[in-house]
Amino acid sequence: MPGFDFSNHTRNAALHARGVPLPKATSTGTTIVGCIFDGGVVNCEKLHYIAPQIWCAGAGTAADTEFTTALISSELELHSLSTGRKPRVVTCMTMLKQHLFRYQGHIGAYLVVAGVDPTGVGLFTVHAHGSTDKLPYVTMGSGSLAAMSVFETQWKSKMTEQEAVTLASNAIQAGIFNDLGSGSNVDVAIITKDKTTLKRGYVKPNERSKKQKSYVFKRGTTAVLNEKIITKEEISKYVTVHELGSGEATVGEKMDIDV
Amino acid sequence: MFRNNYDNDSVTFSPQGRIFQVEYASEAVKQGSVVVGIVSKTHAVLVALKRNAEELSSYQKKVIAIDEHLGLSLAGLASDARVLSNFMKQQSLSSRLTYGRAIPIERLVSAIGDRAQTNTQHYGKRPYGVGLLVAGVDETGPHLFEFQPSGMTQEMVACAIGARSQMARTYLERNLDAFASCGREELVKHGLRALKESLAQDKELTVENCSVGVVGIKGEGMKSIEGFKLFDGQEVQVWVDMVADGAEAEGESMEVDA
Amino acid sequence: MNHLPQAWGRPRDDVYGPYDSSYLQSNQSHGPTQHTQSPVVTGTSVIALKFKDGVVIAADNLASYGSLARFTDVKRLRKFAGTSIVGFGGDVSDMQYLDRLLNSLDIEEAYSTAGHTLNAKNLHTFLSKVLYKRRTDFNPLWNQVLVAGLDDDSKPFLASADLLGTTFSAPSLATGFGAHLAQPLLRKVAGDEEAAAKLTKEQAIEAVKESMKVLFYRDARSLDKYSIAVITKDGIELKEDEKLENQSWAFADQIRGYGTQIN
Amino acid sequence: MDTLVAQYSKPMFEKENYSQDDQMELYQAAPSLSLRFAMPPVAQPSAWLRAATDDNANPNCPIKIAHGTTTLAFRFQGGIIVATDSRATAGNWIASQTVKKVIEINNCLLGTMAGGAADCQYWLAYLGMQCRLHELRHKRRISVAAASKILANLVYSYKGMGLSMGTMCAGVTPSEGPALYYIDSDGTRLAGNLFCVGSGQTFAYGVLDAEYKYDMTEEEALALGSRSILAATHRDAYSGGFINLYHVKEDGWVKHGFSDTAPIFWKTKLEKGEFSNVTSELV
Amino acid sequence: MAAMFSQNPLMNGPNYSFNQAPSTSSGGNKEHAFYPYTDNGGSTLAISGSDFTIIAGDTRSTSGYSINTRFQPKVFKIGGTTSAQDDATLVLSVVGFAADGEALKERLDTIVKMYRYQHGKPMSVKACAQRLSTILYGKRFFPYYVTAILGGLDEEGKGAIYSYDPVGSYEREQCRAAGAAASLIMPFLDNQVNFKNQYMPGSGVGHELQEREKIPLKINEVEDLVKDAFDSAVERHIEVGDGLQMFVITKSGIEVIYKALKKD
Repeated sequence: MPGFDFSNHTRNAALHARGVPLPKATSTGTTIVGCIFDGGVVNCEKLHYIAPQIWCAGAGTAADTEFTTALISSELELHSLSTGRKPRVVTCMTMLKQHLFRYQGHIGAYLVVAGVDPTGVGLFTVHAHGSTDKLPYVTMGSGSLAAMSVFETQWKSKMTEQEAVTLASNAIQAGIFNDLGSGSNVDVAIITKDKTTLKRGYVKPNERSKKQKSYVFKRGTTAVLNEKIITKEEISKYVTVHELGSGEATVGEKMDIDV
Repeated sequence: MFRNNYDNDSVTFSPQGRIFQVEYASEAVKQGSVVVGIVSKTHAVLVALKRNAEELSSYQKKVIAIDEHLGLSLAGLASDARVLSNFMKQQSLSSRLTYGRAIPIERLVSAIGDRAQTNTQHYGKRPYGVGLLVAGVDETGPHLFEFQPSGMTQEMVACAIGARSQMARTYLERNLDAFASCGREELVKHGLRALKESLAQDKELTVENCSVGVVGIKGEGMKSIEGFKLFDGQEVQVWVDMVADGAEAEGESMEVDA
Repeated sequence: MNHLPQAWGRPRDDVYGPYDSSYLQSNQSHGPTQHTQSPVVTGTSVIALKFKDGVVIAADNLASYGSLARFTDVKRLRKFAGTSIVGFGGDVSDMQYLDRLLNSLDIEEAYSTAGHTLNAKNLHTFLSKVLYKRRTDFNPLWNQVLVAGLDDDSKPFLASADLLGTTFSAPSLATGFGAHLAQPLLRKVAGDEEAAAKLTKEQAIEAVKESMKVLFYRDARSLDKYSIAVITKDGIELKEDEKLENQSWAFADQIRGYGTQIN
Repeated sequence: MDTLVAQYSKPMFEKENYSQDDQMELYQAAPSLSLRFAMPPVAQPSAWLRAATDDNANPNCPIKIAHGTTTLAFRFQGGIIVATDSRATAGNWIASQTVKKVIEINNCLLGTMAGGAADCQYWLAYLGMQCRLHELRHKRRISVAAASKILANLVYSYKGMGLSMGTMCAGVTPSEGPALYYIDSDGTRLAGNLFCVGSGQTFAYGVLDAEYKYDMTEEEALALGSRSILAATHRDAYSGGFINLYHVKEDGWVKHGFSDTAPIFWKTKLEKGEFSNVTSELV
Repeated sequence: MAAMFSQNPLMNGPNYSFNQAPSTSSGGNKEHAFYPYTDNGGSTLAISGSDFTIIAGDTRSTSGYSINTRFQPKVFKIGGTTSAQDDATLVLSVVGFAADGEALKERLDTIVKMYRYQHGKPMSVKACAQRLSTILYGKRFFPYYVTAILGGLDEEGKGAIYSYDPVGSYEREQCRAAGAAASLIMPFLDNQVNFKNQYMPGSGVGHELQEREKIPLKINEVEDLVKDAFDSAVERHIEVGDGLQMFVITKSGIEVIYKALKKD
């Protein structure tokens, strides 16, 4: 694995000791939850792909969750290819905790790992320091307490898929409305042994209201000191210009998304 | 010129058990122009006769609003009344600040009573030379209190203090039974009539010389009160007209009809 | 005063001494202190919910000494004048001091004039003034209190005041851990005043009991013995020895370990 | 014995509420003249205050006090020119671009504001009051020397408590002629021909010292004041907004506008060819 | 994590210059006192017009990542004769530490009431503004942790707004945003109320281009502007939301408008 570059560490530590504030990384104030139902598991919010049947919800330092899950996803894929078996959720969980433990919490990834593998359904939480937990319903992030209160009052064993999705979505909404770090929409991943379904914007309780006024400025409102026009012909001296069809929007990566 | 040896200060009793300084202070109240207060089940009103020191001067201030739910009228030394009313304002604000509550009328009146009493028991102090009628509403409804320089305070159904107030009191005593069930307008009219009784022969009630203060409740609880409002000048025209000599006869005949 | 351009007008270290940020991150005591600068024996959450005729309020009966469940029969709901309930979270000694203060206030009120009572709103105003004055004197009473009762118009009243003198009011309130765990549940039942005005007493009690259960599941400083009070126009029903019922530990036997363990 | 009795005969919870006197003090309609300030009840109030308000030592300090920045004043044959910028900053936040940093103490005396905006506003208003009292007591205008000394003595008595102000008092009196004093919260009080005060002072001095002559005409003097402030607003991030320009004469001061720096800057650049480092050419 | 949201991102600008690095004291016996402040979040906003003033505030009260309540007013009528403040003419908004705000509001209210009692007339905004300044400065060494805005109509009937720093420096302004989202709203107001950076298209070339004429906004335009400002602030600041209270002060009195904001 490509390691971290620590060359600025001593300098930064010295600066910090003199009181210079260190730059802050973007952290995701978040509510993430997972919940097992009969035959599968539901996972909500900030979802990262690990394997087709294993997904991670991440809270904490945004970049850390992103890179950690990508790294483990890749390693798990290699592991799966070398063993010739489908990846196991426990394997994913173990790799994550071992990775995170090595960095003693400096990688600020707080994860909910959920998936289905040939041994059955797996649902874990992994903390940044490397500890893990296993429960039929779990929550993480700044809204975890709000979400947990919903699970603690409404969870029951042997739920149907729909019941589990509704419950998880209610738990997320408790986070959205009661925790300031969480907000906007509910995303859901439903993992069964046959299929993983992603529902982005499963519930959208917080649509932005329409503006009262129009803020269109007349052309020429902004003062201009100087003007220089670069024509398409000129710019093609330096780069290749492709015309895009005007009607079609640019197509990005495609995902399996149910709406 | 000394009337006796026992009135040099307010801490010495006379052999008869009197404190002359306090009694003299009560005389100061009787020098003030008359003020009348009446209370019904829903309202308390204060009616005052204002004097002007001379033709060229303005009229006195006889009725003072203290807080939303209470006000007072005074007879006697106006400057002493101002000290007391400032203290009352302070107390009522303090109650609102500490408890978010309009101060109960009785509590406020006993506070000034206590204050006045200390003046009668400390050497070198002078009793307040003013009598007050305090009208207000609180949780327990409308109230009228009388305050005297001695520190005496008592709740009244109707009261009149000041110069020639005996006539007003006689009127009030005669009509005592009517007050409890009176509406706002009726009560003001009774007050003005009582005031009229006390007028000197050549005087009339005019918009210049009378002030009216009204406070009352509209329904249950402290939220729905009719706050203490002072009426002066043109605002009292209607009432003054109603109790004017000519109108009164008509009014009474109407009453007979009904 | 510093005259260097980049720090112009700011205090100079050689006059004022070095900048000492420790003043900013306190609420934890180090070294000798004069007053209650941090709580010692503490009570955890108090939760309360308005309904159409009144307020339900509850708190468990535990006083903790750090992580030690020290006293298991401490009543943290207190009646005032037979019309209001004050629920105390935070330091227990300060709670008892406030209790004595309220006693004296109650007696004073009862002595001076009959017919005048302090309702819950008046009581809350009073308590918040005391708490704010104490914080201004840097001698805080280490509590967050909920005051439940009726206001001037005999409508349900519920408000909070804390050691800094911060006050606020809502259809449902919870102190301490309850603000995180119970409040989401209570807000679901009564998100705004309109919703609270439609709740029946039974629904409100049910919601509060359910929240107490969740707090017992998830708050390490909580207990399954609690007090609950219902305040309405007709008075206060205060029960001080309630026990949590119908706890669900159904999933417990399914769990094996915390990671790879199976059976 | 008496103290013992007093101690136990006092109502037990008396101290939980403000006393009648305290309440009077807090809620009186007219502010008290007694200069009583609430202090944090800690051993070192100034250190405590600094912890909460020093936005330079701690950019995350909770209470950000508005600070004012470049001000200048100079004497010349025709009186005194007073000029300031108009920016107030709270930390890195520009709290206002329209601050009036020339404080009109009375119709012949001006004060300037640099440092804590509130400190300057309050104490210069207080000085205005003292000046008026002087007039009433002595039936003549106070000298600038005396006025500035009142202020200097006053702030000196608060030394070490955290006041922050650098101010100039400018006025013309028959006895003194044009008089200019610099006073700061350390207690310094200096008479002089020319002062620049604030974070942009160095930039203003640069222009002012280079061009200053006592025998300038009024027009030249006004232009120099304005140009010096312009230089400071251009190079000091904590200065900017508008140029506030005053001319103090024996019969009182005259205001010469509150003008936006942006057009003045471009005018100066384009018409006089100054600021040639700034270019609008696209590369 | 919490620190990131507790301050205006824009206010934590670059501070890496070496000679600015502050020294921090270490060691020694320190008196660790109790910290008497907290920040309850929220934002306020005021705009004045030719014959009206609007002061608005959101109604969320926060502590850390929790919402204390979704309805706590930050804007108050001041100095009426009744407890309901029916006849008030002044409006004060406070944002920052709510308990200090409450104390400040009550103090000013009482003072204005006393003024009315003593002088028999309501206090003018100008007088009240100066008095508020001295109140705040009275706590110069132990400040009220609040940003206050005072509004009303001046002697000529024009809208008047006075904005304050925590220790009482003040200024009359056209518009002002304060509190958590001040740095988000204020630039918007500069552009939309004072027409900063707006020029009249075609009025000239280069430096000849004329600035857009500053026409006072109409009352309904300002109401819309306030709502849009808060809707946007809610999108980008977690401590702002739930409800919007708008006090519209005209010569016929003070109208209070309540509008919902997002609750997430």
